[in-house]
Amino acid sequence: MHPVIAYVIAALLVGLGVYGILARRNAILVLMAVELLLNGVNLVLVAADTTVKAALPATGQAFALFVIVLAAAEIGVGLAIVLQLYRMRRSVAVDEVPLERVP
Amino acid sequence: MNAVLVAVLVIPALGALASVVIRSDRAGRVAGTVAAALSLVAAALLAVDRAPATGDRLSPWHQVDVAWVPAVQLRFHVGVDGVSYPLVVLTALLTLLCCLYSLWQVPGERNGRQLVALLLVVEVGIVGVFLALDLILFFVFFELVLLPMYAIIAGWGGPERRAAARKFVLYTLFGSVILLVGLLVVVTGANTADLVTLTESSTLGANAQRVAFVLLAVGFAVKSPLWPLHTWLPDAHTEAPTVGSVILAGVLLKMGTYGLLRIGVGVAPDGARWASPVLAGLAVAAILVGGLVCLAQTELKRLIAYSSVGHMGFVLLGIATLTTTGFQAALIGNLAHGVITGLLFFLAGAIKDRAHTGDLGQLGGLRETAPVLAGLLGFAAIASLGLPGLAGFWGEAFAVVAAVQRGWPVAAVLAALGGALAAAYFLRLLRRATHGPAAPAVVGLSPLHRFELAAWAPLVLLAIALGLVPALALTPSAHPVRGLTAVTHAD
Amino acid sequence: MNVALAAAMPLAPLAAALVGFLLRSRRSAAALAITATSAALLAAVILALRFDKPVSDGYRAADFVDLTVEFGVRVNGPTTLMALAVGAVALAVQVYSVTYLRDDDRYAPYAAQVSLFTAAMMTVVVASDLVQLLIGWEVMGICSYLLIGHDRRLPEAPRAAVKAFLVTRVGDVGFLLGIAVLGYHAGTFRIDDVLAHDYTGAQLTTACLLLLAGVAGKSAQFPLHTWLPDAMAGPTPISALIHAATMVAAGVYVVTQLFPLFAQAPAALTVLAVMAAITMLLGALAAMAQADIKRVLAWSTVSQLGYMTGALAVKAPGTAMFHLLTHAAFKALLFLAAGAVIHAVGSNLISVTGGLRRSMPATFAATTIGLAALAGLPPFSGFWSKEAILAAAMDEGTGPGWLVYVAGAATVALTGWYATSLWLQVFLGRPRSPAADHAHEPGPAMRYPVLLLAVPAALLGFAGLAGGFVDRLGPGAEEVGHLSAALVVPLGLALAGAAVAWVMWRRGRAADVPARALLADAFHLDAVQAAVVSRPVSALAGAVRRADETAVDGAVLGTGAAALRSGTVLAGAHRAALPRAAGAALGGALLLGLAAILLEWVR
Amino acid sequence: MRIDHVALLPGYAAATTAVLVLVLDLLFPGRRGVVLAGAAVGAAATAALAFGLALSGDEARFAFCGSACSFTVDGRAAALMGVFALVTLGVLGLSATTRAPMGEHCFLLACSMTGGVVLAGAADLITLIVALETLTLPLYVLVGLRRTLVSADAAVTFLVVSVVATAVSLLGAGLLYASTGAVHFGQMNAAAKDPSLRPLAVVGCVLLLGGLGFKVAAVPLHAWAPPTYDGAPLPVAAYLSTASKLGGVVALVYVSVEAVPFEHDVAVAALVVLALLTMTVGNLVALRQRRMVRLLAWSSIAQAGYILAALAVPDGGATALTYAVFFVALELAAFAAVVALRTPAPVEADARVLVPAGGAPAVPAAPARAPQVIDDGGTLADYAGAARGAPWRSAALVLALAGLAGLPPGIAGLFAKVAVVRSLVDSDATWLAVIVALNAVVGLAYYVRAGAGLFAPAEPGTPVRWPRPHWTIAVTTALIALVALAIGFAPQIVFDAAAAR
Repeated sequence: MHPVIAYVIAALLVGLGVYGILARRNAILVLMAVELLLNGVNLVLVAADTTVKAALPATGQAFALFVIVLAAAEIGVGLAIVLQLYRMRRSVAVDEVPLERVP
Repeated sequence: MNAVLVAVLVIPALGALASVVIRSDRAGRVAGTVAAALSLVAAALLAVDRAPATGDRLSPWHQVDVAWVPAVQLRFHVGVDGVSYPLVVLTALLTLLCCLYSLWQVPGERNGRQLVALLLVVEVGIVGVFLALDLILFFVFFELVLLPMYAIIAGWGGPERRAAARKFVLYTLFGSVILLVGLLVVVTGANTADLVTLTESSTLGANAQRVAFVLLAVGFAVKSPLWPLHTWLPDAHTEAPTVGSVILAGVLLKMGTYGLLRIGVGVAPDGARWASPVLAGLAVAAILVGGLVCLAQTELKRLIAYSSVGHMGFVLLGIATLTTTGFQAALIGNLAHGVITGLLFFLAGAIKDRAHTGDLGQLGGLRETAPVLAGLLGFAAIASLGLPGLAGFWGEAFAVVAAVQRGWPVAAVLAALGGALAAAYFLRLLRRATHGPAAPAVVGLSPLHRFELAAWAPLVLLAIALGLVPALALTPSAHPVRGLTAVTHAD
Repeated sequence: MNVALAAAMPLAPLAAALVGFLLRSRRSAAALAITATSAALLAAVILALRFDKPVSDGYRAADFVDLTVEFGVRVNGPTTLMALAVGAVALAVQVYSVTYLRDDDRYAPYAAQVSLFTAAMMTVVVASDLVQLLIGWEVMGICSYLLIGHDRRLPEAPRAAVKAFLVTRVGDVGFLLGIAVLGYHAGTFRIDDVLAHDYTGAQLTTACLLLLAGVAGKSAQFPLHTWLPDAMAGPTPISALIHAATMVAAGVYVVTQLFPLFAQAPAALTVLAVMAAITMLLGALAAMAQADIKRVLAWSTVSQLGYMTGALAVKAPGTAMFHLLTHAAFKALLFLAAGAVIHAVGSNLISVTGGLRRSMPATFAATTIGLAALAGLPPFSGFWSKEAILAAAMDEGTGPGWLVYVAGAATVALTGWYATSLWLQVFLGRPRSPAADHAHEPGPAMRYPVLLLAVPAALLGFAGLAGGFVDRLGPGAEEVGHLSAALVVPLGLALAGAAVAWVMWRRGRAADVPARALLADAFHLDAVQAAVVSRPVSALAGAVRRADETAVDGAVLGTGAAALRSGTVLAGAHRAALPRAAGAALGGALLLGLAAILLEWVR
Repeated sequence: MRIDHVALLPGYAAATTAVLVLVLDLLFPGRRGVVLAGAAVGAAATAALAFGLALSGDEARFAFCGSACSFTVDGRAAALMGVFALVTLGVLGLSATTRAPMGEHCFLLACSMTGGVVLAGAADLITLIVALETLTLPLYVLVGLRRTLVSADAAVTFLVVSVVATAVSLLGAGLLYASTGAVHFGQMNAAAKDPSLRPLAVVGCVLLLGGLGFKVAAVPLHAWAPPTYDGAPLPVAAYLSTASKLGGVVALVYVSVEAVPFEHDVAVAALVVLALLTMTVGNLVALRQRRMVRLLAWSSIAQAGYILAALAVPDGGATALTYAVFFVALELAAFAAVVALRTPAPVEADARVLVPAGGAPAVPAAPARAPQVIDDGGTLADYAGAARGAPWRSAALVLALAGLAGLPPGIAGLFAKVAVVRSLVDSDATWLAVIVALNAVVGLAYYVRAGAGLFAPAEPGTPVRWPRPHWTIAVTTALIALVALAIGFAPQIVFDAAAAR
């Protein structure tokens, strides 16, 4: 399989992620969009191992593993916090979360 | 002797600490005043057993030189010479007088020991500026003055004090940050911050000197203040408490002119020569604008504040001529303005405190109800308009002479006319305030308190002494001034 | 010894002044002032007697590195005479004032101010350095300001005081610049060195013209004469001291001291001649139309000062010095006598006097002598000095010489007229008011100074016959004491003027002069001055103040306001919901990336 | 695989602290003091080890080395570890009265500290990013620990923006790896030879820097900071604005100076843009703030701008770190003073003297401040009368504010400013220096306003003598203020540490 395919798919995933982050109003969906973006990154890392002359072999794959762990942690904590938000607001729409309360 | 040099800085600092820590207000004020007196003694002592002149441009009588922050080339390098000595003594004296005055009266009966403490901190800063022989150290002391002065105005000032203090602190900080950039241009360019080295042998390129001098000049011009960067001054003076105005006009402004002479001209002589015509033009503008505004001014303290703009114009004109005559005139002009304007603000404060108005329209006939006060006001006004025989004369007349010497006849004529304007507005002030029938505002004024007279007498005497014996101020500075012009004409 | 004496003349009154400002009791103040002034006079007398050759000595007072100022004394012939005159008049005034200000609670500062004035004048007389001279010069000005403003009952007094100081101060701008030019080129301000230094013609002309501005201010020469008549608001003794005998003469005196410079600057002398001619005529004409005794005398002073400057203009400084001295004597006499009259009738107006000859014989006699001297009638002092000036002008012969001569001659006639007219109206005829009816001589302290001054006023002219005295007057005194046939012209004119005055008085029309209003207001020069200088300046001041507050300060405040406004706008942009934050973060980062790619492609 | 465990000691200590806190919380349920003390001891030990390491000798120590090392501890890194630990210690000291469950609070803080300690030693991108995440992740929870709408909102804001920024920086890191084939700092700039891949590397570098800009709240990745600081409990806000920001600065320095200097011209362009936006927007918006914590938040954004400006010039890394350390000290002092002024005493019914309408002190009355409203920063107006009611705490706050404004008596701040302007002037970026200077003037405007608020007359009805804070808070505040004052007089230590390699 030619690495370009991988890169193109990665680009698509990243693009999807960006779109999702910008377009979605539901906190859960925003987090999922971030996941998509991160998966795009993972794809880049793994594909890079085949295209670039790495100083250490398979660094990209190792990096990808770390990224997966990070993503998992973020989602875990993230869901907990979204749940908290839901408890308080009875809603998880991010555009109801103000940046500044106008007294 | 070097111990004394440090003591001049340390004693007021300790005094400030003491007057804050001591619980009783009265005791705190007394402690502060004692510290001020001691620091005056120490400052006076600096004149004894001077070191022989080493350099031909800047050779301190005494100096202390300790490394502090090598990373920014900051050394704790302080020293005193003929240029700075009179200013140091004047600072210590005025601070002492203000503390004495505060022993007797604090505006609005607000906490007096804190006021005294702030006065002493300001003294540390100003004296430090005059003593510093390291550019970064100079800047540190320069900044040290800012917040305490803000606090004095904002804490003990008149009705509009907050706005005035705000304007003061922001405007002068603007000046000093520009100054900082200028100083660092010098420091990075010459790779040293030591004033002695820089003055003795300036390794700055011509271009760097021009950039540096412009930045330095702007920075100092705000402090001096030089027209058109002066507008913080009237508000600050009008709202500041009496002691605040006295310190502000008496010595704080001098940091600008001193810095311009000592650092601007000292380390960037080529830049100074390049920029001097512009500086002179602005100085003359300051003289004329100051005079004309005073002529149309109706508020006592504002009038005196604007007169300061005019007087500092004379000082800056003297510096701009880059002649020994001009420098000497600038130095004695600095002192004279400090003494006379200090006295004027004391008197203006006394009048405003009693009559509860500074409006010349409501004052009048003061000599009918308070002859002594009126007489002193007359004396101060006459001294301030540069009457020969009193302190003010030498600085202004010889700034004009220096302008003639430099070959700037127009500047000389305009400056001299500015002197005539000064006479016009001060006589107008006297005619409005002291002559004629007594206005209701000045009826039944409380008599002068002995603390007031004690605070004023030294200034009166100094104004006369400097007028009749100008050598007091001129002799010590003759040697360094000769050196400075040697720098500006070196090529 | 001579140096010490010369130094004592200014220092004694100065000490008295500094102490006197602290005194309260009038008795001690009077004692102090009179003692100090007598000391000064005594020193002057001894100096005049001991004087043999010019001396000069001083110490370096101010070091401006390439310029230095010295304080010292410089004694020569004119100095001794001037010192005598100043000392004598000052003492007379101090004594006279004790009575004249009997019921004035601010006598003590008054006496101190007079002492300070005496010290300042003495400084001018003996100064060895131009800057030192300037000090005395301006201190006199401020004293005159203080003393004119002394009388609190006169509403116009403060205004007159301010005017006097400001007009002279404007002149002093020129004086200072002139000194600066002289000192800068000579490298010193010592008068001897300045006189020794040889300047280029241009430098000298510039310097002398600038100095003339100061001289015109102090000596009330056209166009800076306007302050002198108003200065009569001061107490009469002050008018006698400052505005007749001494301060106004200082300008003339300084020119005589610096005359070697002026002699080489013909342009300056021509200007001086024109000034002099205008001044003497203007003064005399104005004097004719005044209704106030003191204003008559004031204008006559202006005109007489014109004679002195005229003498300088024709290169006869010694003669000018001579007229200065005689004028000092008879004008001081006239003012003090006028003071006695005013004291007696309680008003300055001529119209309320009349027939005082019987009630005030001593004053009458003294005034007669004084007016005769003023009119230049022999044998009184004024005759000799005026005669010498006109002779000198005639000998000069050139344009300026003739100008001075013609103006001088015409003025002699006018002077004769108004002197006679004043004399007749005040002392002869019958009292024109109850006050004049019950007038009586003043007390001895006021009477004796008048009588004492009458002696020099009458006889000083004969001193011109004594060679030693003439030498003292300095160069250009050749004409002094030599009478020639030419004197018939001015004498005739003076008598003619007197005769006309007598005729008009007999017809009871002594007061109505042609174009009275115009003359009384001295050709409206005050109004001109106000329109040309005062009003424009104050208008400009108002404009500058507004500009400074709106434009300069407005710019500062505007900057602050702008910062706050942009802060508000930006803060508003942050009053939004979470997505905007996320979007901004993502968008910002991606934009940076995009920009980076573009940058890369650009290179 | 060579591993120098001495180099890892501080990291071990930090991690152990976390475990210790967990255990203590299990063994002594509900004993807040014990847990807090345990955490503090752990943090102190970490700091001690780190500084011991810093002083132990000037040659660097390495761990996890193959062809290159993933973990390097030189003098600077060790000192930074110490700073992280000390900041954590300080925040722990301020947490005595926090309303969050103490066990979780301390545990999460310890975890975050571990992240910081490791970050300081990171020598490759993976370690760097993982450490940074370890520093950040616990903070989401810390912000949201209180069960209030405000803090939930704050937590979500923080979370969303943070994950986005992380994703961006990971993308950048990925692209960098794809273009250079290396993740170790040393090797990356050695490896970047292939010109055809250069654009990719540049984009990767810029994206990475942008993502990291989030941590220092650089505009436009800043909008999370004010609401998060304001919604978080005060001690957590303090931690966010100090440790977390320091972490961002460290990461930025490592990446822009160590990892990818070959991209410097582009990195400079990006950083200069970020710096200008950040300082200007931060200062201008701060002018309009009415709430103390928001004001501090915006001011800390502006301060980040100065740091970025320093980073933009060659070898500005040391200056940036120096400035960051001075800033951390002063900012922590400011927050400490705010905590000390705002936290209520464990309600003792002490005689509170109230200010009656007249103005003069009068008879005792009921407490005026209700405890539940009190553990946020409040508005500037709430501080009126503090100077009379709590002079020492006010003095500390004034000192900190003055320092942040770069003026004496907070000389530390003055030297920080001097250092930044100096390095800018030194590399002929005088125009940037002037802009920084002018921004400092704008900055003073609001610092003065905040400071002057303390001296405003107290409105009637508030206690003349302010409630005493918990003793640990008082002690901590005093110590922090003293440190902030002291490093002003001996700043050379910081300069040396920042330059030590």
